Amino acid sequence: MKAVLSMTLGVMTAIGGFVDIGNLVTSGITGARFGMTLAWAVLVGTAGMVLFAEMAGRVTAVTRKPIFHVVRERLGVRVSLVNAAASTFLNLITLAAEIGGVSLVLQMVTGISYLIWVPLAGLAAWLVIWRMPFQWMENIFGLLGLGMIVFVVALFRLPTDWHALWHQVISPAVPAGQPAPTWWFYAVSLIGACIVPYQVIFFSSGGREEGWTSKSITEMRVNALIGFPLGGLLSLAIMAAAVPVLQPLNIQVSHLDQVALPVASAFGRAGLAFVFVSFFAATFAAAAESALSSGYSVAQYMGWSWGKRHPPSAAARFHLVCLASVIAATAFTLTTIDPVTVTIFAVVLGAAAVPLTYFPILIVANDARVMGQRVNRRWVNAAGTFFLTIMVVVSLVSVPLLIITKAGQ
Amino acid sequence: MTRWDEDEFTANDLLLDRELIDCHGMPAGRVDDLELSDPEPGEPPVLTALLCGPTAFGPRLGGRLGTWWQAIGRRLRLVSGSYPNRIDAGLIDHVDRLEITLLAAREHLDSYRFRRWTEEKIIGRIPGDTT
Amino acid sequence: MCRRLACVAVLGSCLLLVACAAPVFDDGGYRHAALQTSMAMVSDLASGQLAAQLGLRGNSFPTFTDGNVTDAENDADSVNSTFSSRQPPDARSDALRRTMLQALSDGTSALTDLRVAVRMGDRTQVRKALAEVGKSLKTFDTLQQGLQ
Amino acid sequence: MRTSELIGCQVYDTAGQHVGTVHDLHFRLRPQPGGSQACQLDALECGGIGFGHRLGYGENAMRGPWPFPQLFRYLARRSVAVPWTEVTAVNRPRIDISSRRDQLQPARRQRT
Repeated sequence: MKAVLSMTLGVMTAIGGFVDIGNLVTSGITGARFGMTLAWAVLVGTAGMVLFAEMAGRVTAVTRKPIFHVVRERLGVRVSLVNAAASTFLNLITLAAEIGGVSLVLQMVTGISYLIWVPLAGLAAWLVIWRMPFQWMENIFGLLGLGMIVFVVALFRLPTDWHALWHQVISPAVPAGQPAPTWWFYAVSLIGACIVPYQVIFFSSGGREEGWTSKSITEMRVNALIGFPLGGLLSLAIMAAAVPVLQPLNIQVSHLDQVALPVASAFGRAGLAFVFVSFFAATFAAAAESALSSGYSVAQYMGWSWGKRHPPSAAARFHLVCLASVIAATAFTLTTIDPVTVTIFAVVLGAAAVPLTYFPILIVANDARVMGQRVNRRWVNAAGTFFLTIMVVVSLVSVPLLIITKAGQ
Repeated sequence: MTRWDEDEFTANDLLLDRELIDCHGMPAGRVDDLELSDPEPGEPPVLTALLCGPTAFGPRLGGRLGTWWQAIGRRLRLVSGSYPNRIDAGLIDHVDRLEITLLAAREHLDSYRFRRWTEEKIIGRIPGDTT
Repeated sequence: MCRRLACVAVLGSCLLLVACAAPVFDDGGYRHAALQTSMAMVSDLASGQLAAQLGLRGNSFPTFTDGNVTDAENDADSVNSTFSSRQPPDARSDALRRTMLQALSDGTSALTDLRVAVRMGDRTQVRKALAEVGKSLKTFDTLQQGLQ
Repeated sequence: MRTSELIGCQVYDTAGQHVGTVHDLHFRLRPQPGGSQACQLDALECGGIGFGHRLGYGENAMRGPWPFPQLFRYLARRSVAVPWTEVTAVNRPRIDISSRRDQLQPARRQRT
């Protein structure tokens, strides 16, 4: 019974943990502008995330070595240094976007300008890292993040034309009057919003924190195979909810509170309360997780002791890196750069950088000397290589698309 | 007495960039370079110590970044001299494909200085760090 | 290896900067800018309208309605200023410029009235401002059809 | 002497022909009189792309995702192991050896 309980808790945490500011913004924008024609990108991104997270989780469970051990040991000195620097830079931008997201949610709730909330959000995120036990942090915010189910329920209350939505999902095409590069740009941003590097770093390092062994592989797989797809479903629900409400009125989403309008028109204040709580939980958990991930990446790369399972004084430099990244991200957000734009840059650059951490994991998962009989099966390798080619193509086109469409205009 | 998992191996497989774990199971850095004995005519060089720290990592990077990394490392060292932190080969307990475990605690290793400095000067000052 | 990476990054960022600030030159560009502006105004007006209507129906919190309407107003102001700072390339576009500026000022003032009414919580004022917003929305719809 | 002084050197054979760049060192355990084992430098691995070996594609313990084993084995086909006894002079960035290029053994015996 206890196993089932912890399993469901793990799944729900994975659902809540999957959705972050990147999913909220990109799903809202694409739903209002392109309808469901970009649903395929969320499916590709979620499938990729499940595959990548399962492989990384399995490597961590068997070898007790999360991602950046593998990066440092397998990629040689120069390549691994470039990899670690790029990933840390990306974690910082994502952290800034998440802190901006938390502040936007608080602005939505209280009406006070988000700039006031940014330092408080940064401080609160750091306090969670500094003292809140790992399990609490994951479970509390993961469960609160489930409030986003209100979007799924709202779909039944809103005048949704299910047939038209289904038709758009099945036969995706660039909607008339929309520029093709922008359509492809948002496809890349949706894939990037699903496969966020810090989420995989956190998933595998979190596994090490919880002391995963080969026996916990089944539980890890359940989390990844059920939790993340349901998280992807939530993103699709946010996208779909925008179609009946925002698209007919030609509203283009450029602020986080516009994403919540469909629920307001479906359920009014009660619905909005759910949205506020779940948006806050999702973005706040993501802020704490991305701050932790920048600490994880640097500490694992340099071989310092890391993690919340040790008292802070035993993992001094890890906490120093987390503190420094929170301060840097908060300062960056305080430059009043629009958090929504920062989020779009973070997810697109994130999509471009996925192969950096995915390639070494795919290789190590095939090393029998280290993985024993837990090496990749043939079909997992086939799916893994197919996904690697997709992500390499995505990273090649993402920066040019970013420039051509001026970040999605 | 060092226990090796394999009797024939290469530096990149088992030694270089591997994580060092001290006798209490705590991470103690990574092997950035290896120190070998000077070769005599009949005697091939033998591994005498593991080296870690920026002054060992710098030369392996090579190029301007490497020398710049090494210079930072030299300046950071409180003790003068630029020889990297040295862990004698005798201290190695067990070597396998996952990590290198040591016989000594990490407090007694050369590479402890930067960690103790952060511990005392920064993290130690923040309340709630001891439990 | 690192040097090549560095100059690729620098090149990329220069491209990025240039692409953002490309000015509008020919007449087609001006009409395209006018179309983009009217689409943006339609979006801001509709967003403010929807938020205010939800507020009237009690489907939203005062701060939430205020936040949405204020965002819409700020966006409309920035759209207005970017468009009016554009130099029309020839006389024919000047006529387009005058109609656009007239519509833009009506739209932004309608949204400002709406924001003032919403913050005061005066339902009749909100309904009056909503009517204004609706009118402005129609003019921009027709403008958009004309420019399509 | 440190590995950073060896790795990255250019190896030239007796005829002055370029054999390759050193990208790895082979070690072998040699029992010592005191009962302990010394980790003795056995050979320099040079030539060919070291990245494949670094990833773990040296021996064929890696069935690996389809294109990579074949790709890295092809890239590393010309890597050779220079026994340390053949090395005559080490002055970075050049190492001279006393045997000829074609006499050298391939770097990795395919151990299962």
